[in-house]
Amino acid sequence: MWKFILRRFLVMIPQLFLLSIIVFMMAKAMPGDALSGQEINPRANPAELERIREDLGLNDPWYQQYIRWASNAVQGDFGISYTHKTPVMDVIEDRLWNTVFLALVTLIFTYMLAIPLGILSGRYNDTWVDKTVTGYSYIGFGTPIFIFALIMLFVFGFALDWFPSGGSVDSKVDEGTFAYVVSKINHLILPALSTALIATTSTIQYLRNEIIDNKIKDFVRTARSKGVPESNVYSRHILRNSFLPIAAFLGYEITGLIGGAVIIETIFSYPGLGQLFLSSVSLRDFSVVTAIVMMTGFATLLGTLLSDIILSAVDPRIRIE
Amino acid sequence: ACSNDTEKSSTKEKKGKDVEQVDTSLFPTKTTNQGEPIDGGHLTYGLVSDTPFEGILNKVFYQGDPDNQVITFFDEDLLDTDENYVFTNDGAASYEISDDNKTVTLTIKDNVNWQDGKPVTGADLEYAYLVLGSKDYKGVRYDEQMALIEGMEEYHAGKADSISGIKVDGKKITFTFKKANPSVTTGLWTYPLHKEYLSDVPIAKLESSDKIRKNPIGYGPFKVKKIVQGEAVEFEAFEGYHRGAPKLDSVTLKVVNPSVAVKSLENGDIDVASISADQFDQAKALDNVEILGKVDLAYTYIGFKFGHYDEKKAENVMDNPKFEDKRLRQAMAYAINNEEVGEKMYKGLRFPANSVITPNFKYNNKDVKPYEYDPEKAKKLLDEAGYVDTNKDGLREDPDGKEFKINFASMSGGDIAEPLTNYYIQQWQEVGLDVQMLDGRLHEFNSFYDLLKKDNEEVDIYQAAWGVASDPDPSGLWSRSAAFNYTRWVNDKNDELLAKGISEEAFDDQYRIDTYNEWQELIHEEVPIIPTLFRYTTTGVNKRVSGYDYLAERQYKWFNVGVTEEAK
Amino acid sequence: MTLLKVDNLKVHFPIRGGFFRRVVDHVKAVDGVSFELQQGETYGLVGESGSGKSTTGKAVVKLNNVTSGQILFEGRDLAALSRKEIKPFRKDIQMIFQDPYSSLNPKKRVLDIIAEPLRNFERLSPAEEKKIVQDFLDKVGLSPESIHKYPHEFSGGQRQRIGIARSLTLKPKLIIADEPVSALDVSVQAQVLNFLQDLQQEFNLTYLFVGHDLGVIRHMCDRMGVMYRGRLVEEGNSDEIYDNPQHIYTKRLIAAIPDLEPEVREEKVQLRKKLSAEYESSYSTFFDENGRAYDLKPISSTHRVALQ
Amino acid sequence: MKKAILQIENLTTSFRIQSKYHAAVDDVSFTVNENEIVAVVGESGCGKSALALSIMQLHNKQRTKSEGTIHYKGQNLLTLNDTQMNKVRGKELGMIFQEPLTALNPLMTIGKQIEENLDYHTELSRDEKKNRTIELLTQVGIPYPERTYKQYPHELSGGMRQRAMISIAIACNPALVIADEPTTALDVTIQAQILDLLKDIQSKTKMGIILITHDLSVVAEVADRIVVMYAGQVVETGSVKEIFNNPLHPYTRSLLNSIPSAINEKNRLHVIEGIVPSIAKMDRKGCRFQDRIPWIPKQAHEESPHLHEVGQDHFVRCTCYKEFYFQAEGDASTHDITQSR
Amino acid sequence: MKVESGKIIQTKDVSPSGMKIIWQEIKKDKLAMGSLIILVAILVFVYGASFFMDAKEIAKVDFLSIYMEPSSDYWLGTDYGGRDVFGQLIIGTRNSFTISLFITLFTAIIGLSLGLLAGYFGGATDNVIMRVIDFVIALPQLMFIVVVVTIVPVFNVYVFILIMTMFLWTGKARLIRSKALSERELDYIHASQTLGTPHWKIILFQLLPNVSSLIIVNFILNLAGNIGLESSLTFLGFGLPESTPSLGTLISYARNPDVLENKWWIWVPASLMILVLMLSINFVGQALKRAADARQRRG
Ligand SMILES: Nc1ncnc2c1ncn2[C@@H]1O[C@H](COP(=O)(O)OP(=O)(O)OP(=O)(O)O)[C@@H](O)[C@H]1O
Ligand SMILES: Nc1ncnc2c1ncn2[C@@H]1O[C@H](COP(=O)(O)OP(=O)(O)OP(=O)(O)O)[C@@H](O)[C@H]1O
Ligand SMILES: [Mg+2]
Ligand SMILES: [Mg+2]
Repeated sequence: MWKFILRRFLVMIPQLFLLSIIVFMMAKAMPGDALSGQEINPRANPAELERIREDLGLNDPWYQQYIRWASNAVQGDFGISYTHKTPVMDVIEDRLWNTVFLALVTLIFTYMLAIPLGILSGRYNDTWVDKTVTGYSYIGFGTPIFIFALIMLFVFGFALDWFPSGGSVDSKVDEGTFAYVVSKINHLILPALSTALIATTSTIQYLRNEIIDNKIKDFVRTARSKGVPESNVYSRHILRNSFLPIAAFLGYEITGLIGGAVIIETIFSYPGLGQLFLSSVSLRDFSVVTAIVMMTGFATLLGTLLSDIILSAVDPRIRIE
Repeated sequence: ACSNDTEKSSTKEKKGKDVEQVDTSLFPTKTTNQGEPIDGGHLTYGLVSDTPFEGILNKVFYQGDPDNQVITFFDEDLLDTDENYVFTNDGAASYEISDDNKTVTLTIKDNVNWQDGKPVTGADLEYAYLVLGSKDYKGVRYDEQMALIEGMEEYHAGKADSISGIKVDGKKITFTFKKANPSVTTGLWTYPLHKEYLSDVPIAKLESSDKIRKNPIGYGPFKVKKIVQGEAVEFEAFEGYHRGAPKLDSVTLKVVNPSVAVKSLENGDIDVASISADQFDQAKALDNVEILGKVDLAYTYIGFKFGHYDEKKAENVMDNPKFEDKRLRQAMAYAINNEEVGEKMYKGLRFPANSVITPNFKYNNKDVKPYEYDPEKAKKLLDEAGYVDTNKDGLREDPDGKEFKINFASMSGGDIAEPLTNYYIQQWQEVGLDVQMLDGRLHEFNSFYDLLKKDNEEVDIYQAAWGVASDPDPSGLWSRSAAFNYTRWVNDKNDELLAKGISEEAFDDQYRIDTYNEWQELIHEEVPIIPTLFRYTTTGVNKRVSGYDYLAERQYKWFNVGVTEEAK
Repeated sequence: MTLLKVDNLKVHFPIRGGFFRRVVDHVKAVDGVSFELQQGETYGLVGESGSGKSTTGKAVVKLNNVTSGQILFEGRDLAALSRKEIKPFRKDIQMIFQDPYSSLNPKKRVLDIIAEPLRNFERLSPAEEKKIVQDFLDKVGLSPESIHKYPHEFSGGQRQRIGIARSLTLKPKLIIADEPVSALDVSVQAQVLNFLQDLQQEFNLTYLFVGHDLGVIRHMCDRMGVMYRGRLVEEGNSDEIYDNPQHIYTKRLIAAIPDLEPEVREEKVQLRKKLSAEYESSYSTFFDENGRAYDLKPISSTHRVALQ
Repeated sequence: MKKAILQIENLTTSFRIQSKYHAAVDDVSFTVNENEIVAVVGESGCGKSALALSIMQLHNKQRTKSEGTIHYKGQNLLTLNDTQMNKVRGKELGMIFQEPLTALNPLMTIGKQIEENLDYHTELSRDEKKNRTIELLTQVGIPYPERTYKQYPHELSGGMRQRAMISIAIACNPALVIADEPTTALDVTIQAQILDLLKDIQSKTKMGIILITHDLSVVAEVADRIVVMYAGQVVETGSVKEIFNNPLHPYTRSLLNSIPSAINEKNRLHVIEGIVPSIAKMDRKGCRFQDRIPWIPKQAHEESPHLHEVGQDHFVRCTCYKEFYFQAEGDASTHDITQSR
Repeated sequence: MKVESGKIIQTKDVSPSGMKIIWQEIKKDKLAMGSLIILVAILVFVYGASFFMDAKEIAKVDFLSIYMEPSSDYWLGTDYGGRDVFGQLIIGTRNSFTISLFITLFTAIIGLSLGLLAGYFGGATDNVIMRVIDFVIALPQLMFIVVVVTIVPVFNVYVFILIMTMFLWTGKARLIRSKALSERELDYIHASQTLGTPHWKIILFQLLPNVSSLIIVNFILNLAGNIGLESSLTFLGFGLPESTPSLGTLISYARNPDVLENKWWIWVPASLMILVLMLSINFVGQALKRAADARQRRG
């Protein structure tokens, strides 16, 4: 098991290396740089801008910049953000946690919805319950998330005013207090719920199909032949097997949420990684852009690893030595 | 993330003169609420931005405008400006200019103290210069005017440890310039750094230090109490403020997304927030909010590409003959209807520009009229210039009978950008000019300026905007050597007038006004660019707020602002 | 005449593991098997599941890579030939597969299925091709109209016959039949077995018949080899092996065959019990310390047994 | 007279296919006695599994309909509701399935799957259950029961899995075990072991066994009585000796003749023409086997074939057996083993 | 020598050929049938109408008619540029569908080729292809797309299709690979190998037809999924230029709260169009899926 994990980490190294080169080259290929924004400021002195560029090494060929960057990056130093004037890791840290919390809460909501609905729909397939749930999941499938989120924001954030309409925490509460935690959660609910209500639909469908597939399996018949009551046939046999692929997707799901937070964070002005990424792209804050992409890439790799570990933990047939 | 200096402006002086297009009465600039501010009042300021603020809370270092909006609550410049944006002696310091116009002396008032109780001294301002000129300084605020201070260039080059042209004596500080420049009365850097507080941090580390980012100390009306990084700031009144205790007890600043700013105003979640054109109609309809407006220090224009920038000689070279004929340029100016663009697209928040100096400046030449929409005249000019449709495809060929295609580059951003661009193209096509959008799409900000800066040959004409500084001198954008002169237009007369505008004689205001009037006439006649639109900026203020003045610098004079009732 | 001579054939499959997915071990699926096939005879390979029967068969048609050993077909060593060089031999050696359902491409019509080998080796006009295919269909007892049908339109036995027709088109000399009837119902099984016998006579075919049903093997084969864990433990004429098994494994195998006579069943149960005990006690006389069967030793001119 | 455990009378089980019901088990009656193995034989698709599942009431209720009676200990199983049936299943009736790999839950240890049976039918404590499970594993001949208790199905060989399956079926000492092709997926050696094991267990517990198979030699090995099914119907039934020595129905005779065995060695095997009709397409009038013996004149068949008693406890459907003969075919004529004895 | 009469006996699951099964399955499923009718109607109308429409005319900015409510002149009102929303909806639907079609097509081609190669040959080929897939999957897609969009100088429908294809082929490749992997263990492939058929022929003529039903089903379901694809990018400001109207463009006008709240005619029809298209394609796809899988067939 540990060997397996270690090996996977070793395999990640070349992947990350390749990723970093691609990311770096792409970042450099974007027109303009962090100082371009100053070029429409008539008071800025072009010669001075050139001097700063030279100082920051922005005029060097990309591979020199890359080597410089990479040698620092392996030591955990992703450089200084030009727009934020502070080490990239500091900039990312707060945002990262916000995004991770958002992803986690979204995940919880997603499963809270998907599991009961998927079970109902799979167990009583082709009944009106199933049809309702399936109908919902089809509509979710066809609804662009941002429209839905905007509507949620306007209904619950403004019209009903149940939830805050932006930010990650109320500025009046103090860190470390209970009120702070409550406020954080309060800010998470609306974006998380909006994502979950849409994102859950695929999980529901998946679970439903799994259950329908599993309930005609031979071992279920065996269980029935033992006289296991129907409810236990479900809880002990069908559901456990149906959850397998979903559990295995957990890792991917988390990273998917982190990588895909861009839209929801933009709509809910939620200061997370996605939003930071977008603004860093438009401000050409390369150090931040590369760091975020590298981190999400790494997270994805971790997610796949996590998925594999979870799968091997829940499925005895897949054993990781 | 640009033009920090565009905010300073004034419109008053236009009153007496011809203001037929510029109706400043379109919007009030002050809150109408005359009520007595309540004690312990609290105000929520909406910082309208689609990204969090970066949190570099110092004018020397900050980069994006959101940070600047935060700074103005707790810090300020030493010199105030009048409606003509010229320095006055009403602020935290007074100033004097020597007879030879080369020396400026600032005297900081006695009651001006940092929020930790320490007095603000000349050494603090000197320290700001020492930081700005230092080679460890990575910001962009070291400008040409600073370089005019004696000894500054030496210091900047690392050849000197101090700046010989700056002398400090307690609360007094003197700047000596190598040559007299009228811009000194408008453009001098007067923002001090708390030397005692900050000097133990190396200059290279200042911008990332907690002293700037988390616990900034200013001498403005409010103290920073708490910062939620990027999202919100809690301020409390600074009782020792030099103009007297502020009328509010506390202020919350929080970032609101542009798309929900109006909604938040309506809800009363925030009291003050700027309003963009696309939400103007919605904001106007709110009855708990009044809308203040002013003319912005910026203009939009359509530029023609005349050549390229020669980096080695640091000079613009006019070597592209495509738009040589000024009748062609004039025709293109006549062909577009900016009146309608301002009215319809921008809901009256923009109006045709007559010049490249904004109308809230006294230097704006009111006698110059915008090119009015006149397609017939445009066609006539084109016919005269030889651009006629020889192959009857509905589009004009150039005088040699060859196809004449014009690539139009335009920048993305905001909903209106694309239809506006299309609209211009349509109108040019109506007079027979084959104008196409470059690459078929709008270009994102960075890409766009990359195209301009590198004089991409594909670009024939482009639409852009300049925010203008409080200093009226247009050399930075128009001179033969200016790298920002993206049209690469050079003209001897232009060079001569620009030099006159910052000569010693220009300390005489009327001389300067006359010079710039003449310059504007030149630009109008030559049309190296077509100035298209001036703009209003508007802000929504809850009706419970009193004492808020949206004009110019006073937009940020928060000490005077109060609320007359509790928030709902 | 010896048609096929398999000499000390080994097929090992790598097991990967460890840090860099290196090969840490091998499954010795076939581990030193030697036998000969005479022209026109049917040679059977029996043994329990996983004993390496199919692997041996597949090695002969080059579906598996041979680790070591020789496969001499008419004197040429197939094991040493590359995939390209083997092509001419493809005509001579054909295979019939176990599963009549998966061995026919469900998306192809019968014509295309049977003509596939023809198209690879001969340039024929569509009419000639059709004629040949219909001839063979006739031979295997299917109507000529069948060429336009799809495999799913046939029953299991009919499908198996289509597979056989396909393998016959090139007029092969040797046919490897890997459990050709074990997926079929008894009634259908009979049909296919009869048929294989008929064809053998008509075309003078040689069969390498792989199977685990000893009844079927005995019915079909002249000679047979018993495989156990990748090795042959006994080889000889079918009758010799059935009537006079020498190796303990063979004995157990034969005792396990259910009999159609209910009267003798008690005896058989007892026999099995006895053999099982014998197996435990005499293990070391039949297997070395690694559990590997010894090399074959002749005990008569035709009968060889793996003994110490 | 032996004690009857299960009495099936006129059982008809129909499946709904495109809104119509078609019988897969058609008017089947037979009895299973204590300490007796009744073998149900027939080709694939004859309705053997459908019969087994009807007894266990494991069909999907929405799509199947069962009529007739299945008497077990004085109650008609067909009238029981799910809860009542759950008390019977596992406890009184055990079932062994064909594919031991798919019939075992891949995520549960063998031990847990056996214990589950005890969970619902006994009051044993945790430890007692474990002990009983290990005892069962030992009983079915698993060499390391303690270890196997903790193993998952995929870690066992096919034979071991089938043994585990058997221990599930016999965990509560059921009166009747239904084994649906328990050895088809196994090697001959393992098959023999499993069959011996079943007999062995039976000799101790006196349970009745319904053994479903298509392999007549397996039947000859273990069964006491035979029920030959064709197209959902019982076509012949009788004791093993009777059927093997005096098979009458053309179907039974054909089956016996198609098996390669020591007796008909090297002879041509008999081939039954055609296939079992599918339940939806079947012609339910007349003798269902007549299409497969076309050389027998139509008149030989009954119009609505009944089971005729032809010997002690020996029943044959239809009268066609009287006229039946094997068709001589070409050169090598079929050697009819059924007549040779 | 005849062993048995030539009579062909039909097996129990008599199944007619591909198209027939599909058609029967769709006929049996009212939802799928309805969906198919709606889908065909929409597509015929949209492609037909857009043929007669002047795209230039629709993209023409007209200040006299900004934000007009639906009327007989403008069936679905106008947007802030005074452009006819109905016209944009027609052209937008056409564009969005075409884009989706091509993205699906290209990803299918790439996924199919690589998946078949990896699955058929296994071993080192499989390993290399799988590593590439692993790598592409590990890329944070949305972020990469955003960066790529800012890099490319010319951004139009073709480039957009290309960029999306770059990231979306992996799922298909994996799907095909696993199917091919299991398929190649089947004896008909072995048979072809022993019959001397070259690899490329086996892949093209034996393997491909057998993964085709999977591909078709996946193709249809992806086609549905990809219709909404461009809308979220447009929302983020990285979508197609407005001069190529798409459903995403129309929907993302709702970013402006004024439009969202008060100008439903701009974004609601486009949203509904996406919903209807996605659902109807999806329903047809589900029916195909059942047709492809005998176990699930309703017939
Ligand atoms: N491609 C392969 N990779 C690894 N191991 C293999 C491979 N093919 C076969 N084996 C192993 O080789 C051994 C022999 O397999 P083979 O298929 O020849 O057995 P068999 O005697 O034909 O059994 P069966 O009666 O089940 O068909 C088995 O242990 C099997 O697991
Ligand atoms: N759930 C079902 N729905 C519809 N038809 C069914 C169902 N189960 C079985 N059948 C049909 O009923 C008939 C009898 O099937 P059954 O499974 O009982 O056969 P069997 O004798 O057990 O065959 P095998 O030896 O293949 O297991 C077959 O024609 C089959 O197609
Ligand atoms: Mg095999
Ligand atoms: Mg069955």
